[in-house]
Amino acid sequence: MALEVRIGKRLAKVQLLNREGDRMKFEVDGRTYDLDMVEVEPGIWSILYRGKSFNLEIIPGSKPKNYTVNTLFQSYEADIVDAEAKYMEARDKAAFGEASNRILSPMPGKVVRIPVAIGQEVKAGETVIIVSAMKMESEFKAAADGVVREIFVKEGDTVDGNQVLIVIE
Amino acid sequence: MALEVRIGKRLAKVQLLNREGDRMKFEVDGRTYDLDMVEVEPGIWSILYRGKSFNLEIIPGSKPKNYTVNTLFQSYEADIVDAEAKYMEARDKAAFGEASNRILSPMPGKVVRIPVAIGQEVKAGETVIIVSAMKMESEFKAAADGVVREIFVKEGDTVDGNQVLIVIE
Amino acid sequence: MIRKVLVANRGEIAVRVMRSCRELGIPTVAVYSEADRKAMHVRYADEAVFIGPSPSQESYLVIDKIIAAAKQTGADAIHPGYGFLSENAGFAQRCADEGIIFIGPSPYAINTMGDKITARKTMIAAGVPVVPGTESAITSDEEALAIIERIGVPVMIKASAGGGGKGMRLVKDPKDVLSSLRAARSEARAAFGDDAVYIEKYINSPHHIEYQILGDQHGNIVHLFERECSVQRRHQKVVEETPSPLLTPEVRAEMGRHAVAAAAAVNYYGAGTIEFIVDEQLNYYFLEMNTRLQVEHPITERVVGVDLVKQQINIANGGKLPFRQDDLVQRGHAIECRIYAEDPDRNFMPSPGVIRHITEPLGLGVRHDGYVYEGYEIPMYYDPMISKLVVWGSDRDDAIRRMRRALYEYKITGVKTSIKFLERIMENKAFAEGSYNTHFIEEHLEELTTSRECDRTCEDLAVITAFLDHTNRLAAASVKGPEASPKDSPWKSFGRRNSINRL
Amino acid sequence: MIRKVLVANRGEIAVRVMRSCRELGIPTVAVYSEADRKAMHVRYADEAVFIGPSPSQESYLVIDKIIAAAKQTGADAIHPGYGFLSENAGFAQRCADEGIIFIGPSPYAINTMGDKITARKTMIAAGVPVVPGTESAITSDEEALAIIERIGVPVMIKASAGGGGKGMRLVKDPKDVLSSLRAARSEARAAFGDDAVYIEKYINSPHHIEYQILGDQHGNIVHLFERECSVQRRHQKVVEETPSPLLTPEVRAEMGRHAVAAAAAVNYYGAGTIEFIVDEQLNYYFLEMNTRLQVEHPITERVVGVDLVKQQINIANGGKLPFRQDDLVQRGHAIECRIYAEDPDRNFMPSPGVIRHITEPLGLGVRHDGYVYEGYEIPMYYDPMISKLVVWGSDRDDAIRRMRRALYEYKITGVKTSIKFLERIMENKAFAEGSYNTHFIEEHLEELTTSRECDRTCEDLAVITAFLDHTNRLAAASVKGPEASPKDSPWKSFGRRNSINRL
Repeated sequence: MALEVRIGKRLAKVQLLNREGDRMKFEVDGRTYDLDMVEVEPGIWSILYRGKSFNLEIIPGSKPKNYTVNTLFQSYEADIVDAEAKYMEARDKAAFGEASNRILSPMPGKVVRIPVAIGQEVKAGETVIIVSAMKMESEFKAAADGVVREIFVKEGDTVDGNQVLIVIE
Repeated sequence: MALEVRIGKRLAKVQLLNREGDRMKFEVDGRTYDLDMVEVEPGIWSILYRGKSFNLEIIPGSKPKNYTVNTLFQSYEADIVDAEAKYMEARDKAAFGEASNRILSPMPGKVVRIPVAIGQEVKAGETVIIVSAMKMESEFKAAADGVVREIFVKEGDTVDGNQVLIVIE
Repeated sequence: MIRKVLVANRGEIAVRVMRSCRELGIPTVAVYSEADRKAMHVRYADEAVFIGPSPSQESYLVIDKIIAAAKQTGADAIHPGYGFLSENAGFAQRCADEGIIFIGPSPYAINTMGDKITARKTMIAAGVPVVPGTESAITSDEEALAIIERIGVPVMIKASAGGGGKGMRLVKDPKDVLSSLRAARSEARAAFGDDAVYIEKYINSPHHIEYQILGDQHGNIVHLFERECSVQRRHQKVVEETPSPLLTPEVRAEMGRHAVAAAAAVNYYGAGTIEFIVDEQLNYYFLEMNTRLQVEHPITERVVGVDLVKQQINIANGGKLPFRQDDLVQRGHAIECRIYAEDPDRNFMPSPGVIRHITEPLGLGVRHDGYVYEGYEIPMYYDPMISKLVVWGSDRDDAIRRMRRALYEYKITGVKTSIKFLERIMENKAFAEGSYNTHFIEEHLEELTTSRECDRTCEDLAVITAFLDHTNRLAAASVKGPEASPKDSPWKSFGRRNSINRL
Repeated sequence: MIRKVLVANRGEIAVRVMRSCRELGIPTVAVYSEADRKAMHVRYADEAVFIGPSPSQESYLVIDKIIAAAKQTGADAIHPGYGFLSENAGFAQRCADEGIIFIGPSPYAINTMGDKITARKTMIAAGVPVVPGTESAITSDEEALAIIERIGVPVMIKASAGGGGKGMRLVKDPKDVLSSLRAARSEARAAFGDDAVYIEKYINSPHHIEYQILGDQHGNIVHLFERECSVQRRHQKVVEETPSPLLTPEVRAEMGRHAVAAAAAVNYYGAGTIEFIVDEQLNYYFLEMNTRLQVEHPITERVVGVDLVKQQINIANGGKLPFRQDDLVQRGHAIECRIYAEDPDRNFMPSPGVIRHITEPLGLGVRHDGYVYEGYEIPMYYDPMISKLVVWGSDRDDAIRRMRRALYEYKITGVKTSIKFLERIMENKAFAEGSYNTHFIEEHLEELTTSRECDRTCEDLAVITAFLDHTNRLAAASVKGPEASPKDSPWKSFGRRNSINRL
């Protein structure tokens, strides 16, 4: 079985060539890896590759088929890109427009202020919402010029991480 | 709903009188408890009772409806005694005889030696099997005089905890 | 003698105070807001009292509720921790009025040191060096201009009632004086309800070095040496160490004497900290006094060998200090890293959420003061500090190496943390050489927020692991039907395996 | 200079050695058996080599496999930890022959100290006091009877090649001499392939006090003071502390000089321990030397401030000791508790199994050296020690109180542990007074294995919690159908919650 995985800006093709218990052979973009892979704790993999000991953490992301993968010094965002994922991406785009036009809450918090209203024109870089968490206020700005199409929250609301707050077209 | 719980040698009758979210009212053998009970970690309960903070660990045992419950200084074995439990107990007794006639492995380990054979008469206190784990050998003895009826393991076998090893009648 | 202590705080400091109480055999009472029912300090305490809604203005900061909780549980003493009510003279006075021991200094000392202008006057009178600047609150624009004329730019305008960087403005160019003054006053009014500000000479490339003080109620005061706190981001400390790599033995001893003089000027008792600003030529000036335990107190505890919370309790009990200045020595070197729930890759955005998995660093020379546990949800209402990692080494190099090792072992998933950022500080050349000042993070920000390069292998292994997790889930789903797939998730499957034969 | 270290061990000591290597910037190689693929030392190391089946005779004890692993990975040094090959002179010699640095003493020192009779002769020659008894192996029953006639009962018959209590027999009555002698020889033959035994005067109510030694390859030897190890069960240490509550400053200094003399007698280099047996009158006698790191080495590290593993590596590199005897001081008090996977309520039966949940003690003065993690299965093949809890306090009372607090915080479920047993030791009056000897556990066994009384409330709360867990499961099962119930178990449900929307 072969799949595509998006990691950062790279789209990698990965394939499991062979598996005997924990001994697995993979091919990633033409390079072969003979691995001894064991999930030692939930979501934590101990990998032996050419005698070296690697520890990888894999954390399911907020969206389906999205992962955060941590190695010793790096943190990667990885997406499984299968047919369904491509369809979902297209559907989301149709429903909400380009991701860059949506303001998402990057963290749970409380809406402090919304200095814009539906229908209002905004410039790129203009603050459209201020969210407070842990004694810190964060301002979120429009990524491009546009018109405020939807505001899903109001001042004083508690929001979750990754919730769509405002759509700008 | 009322149930009987066996704790040590005591058979306690317990009943949930009222529940609003985490605030619960119980009756145990006629005494009433107004509690604020929250499961803070899986199997770990924080209980506030008359302003005192209690932490209880509840660990599913090896048999159904059996628990180990740890408070700050005690460790209790607790069994839920419902109709099914009573039936199972009767059935086990019919199949294997009194529990005292069965030699169970109390821990995972390796069978080192079985100095008895099927059909052999043994005296109470006689060693019938030696199991080794963690560099320690433990001898298990017959609880009463009898005849070895069944031996389910052989020397060199690896055994799990709570496995029936030998039946004496 | 104190028989029961109510800890009017939450998070790691509440647990830390309760630990010392437990060692002393003194029962503790926790107070908790709605968001904190599952918090560790509630679990750790012997008793717990609910005090209201999650925002601290409606719970941890409400004096009446704290006093009522103490009365209700029969607590005869209150430890305020740091933050919240710890530097509130009104609270300390109220405790006294109610016959409850406030484990901290007198209301007089809190008041005097809490107002920066009064503190400054007191220090000048006590012969402690202060930064050139105003001696009283600025009341007019003209006065501000005149002072800046006299001492020269750069200057810092500061809120008289302030702290934590609020109501502060740096003026480098005389033409910005008036606008900065107005901004500082408006911020001060909003934050503290008091728009009094004062002006000080701004020290370029300063070091922030503070002295730990202990005084008893019999007039004995000692210092427990310095802490170097110059690694700061937006006036918030990130890394602290002791001894300071900057000080010479002579300056260390002289600053210590001035720190004791500063505390003596307000008849100080309890634990407190004298903050100094120090320039590259080792000129030092009194900055302020914190009349409470500091976040970074553990490095002093490690190097000097004194449990500061136990001494606070001893002092509050009317006991004498069990040591004199000559008995105290710094041994080895200690460093503290503050672990925040924040994302250094996204401008240090706060990251509240559920702790999914945690592996704590252990072993020789490592102290870890935290309060979170697996499954705990860090609330969005309070400080983003998760824990404090403190290491000791036989010398500074040994301590830095040990901190690197401890950070390597420290894993938290579920929320973003500053661990990688701290690792890069420990690997930074300027830090390793001990040549840094309060501009350190700003000057090295790019380097400190850039991932270390990894060869292609790391990335490919990440791809493989994501692929494998995905295909494992697919396989599980196809065997059991889609609705069963969550239970076949590898997450915490061992727990489930143990309960699968039940019911 | 050592560039890469293979650690020929497992468990907490392998991780502990790797920690110091990591702090020194030296990469490490783990070796592992079949049972240990998921063990922490494999995860912690930079490289890992598989060396065979689970029983240690087929993996960790096979010299050829260890040497091959070192060759294969280019490790130029081997740290043996304790146990396994650590006191095998043949292994040390083999390393030398292969050009690999053995991080430990010379084969000559291991050999001389490894044979008890040779060691005894060497000590007598060096002027170190030894227990009255034979100087050479007993070859005939007549000889044994004659010796016992001379020194009088009680006597101890010991295997010459022995250790760990095997091949030992106490004789209190002269009529038991011959049967005990035969039993000891037969046990010695079975355990060590050598039936040589010797006879020593038996010391009533003895203390077991040992001295930590460090020697370099330039002839410098220092001691790092004593460890009191008298809290033992079946000759296995359970609790250790330093300083010993028994010793006076004069005896401490004199024993230290004898300990250094003992090490010097075999030109010792590396870390080692001189064990003494001490009676109530503070008469002390050389017992044996352990030519390796001890399990309980951390209490010395804490009180003296020296990282013993780093010094082992420094010495193996040919470096000089960075301190002289006069530089070393004991500061405060340290206690170690060994946490075993065993059930004190069932005659200390071993309890291997899966660690379900673990909460580690943290905070001031607590060091924790472990290797297990949640979901890890402690294998049945090796030692039952889970971890070592080490505390420091400003004095002995402070350290005991801190140990109680740390044990209170330490929770492990999934396997039975000795934590409650250790808590009772810390609460024992004789222990608190420091008046105990090697019979302590035996004499207080009933008290140490009896649960503290709790009022009716505790028991009722346990009943309620069991009831609630049960009814929660029932409710979940009736909503979702019985086959879905395991996934509604509260165990680790937060992990599942996070993955429930996936796939």
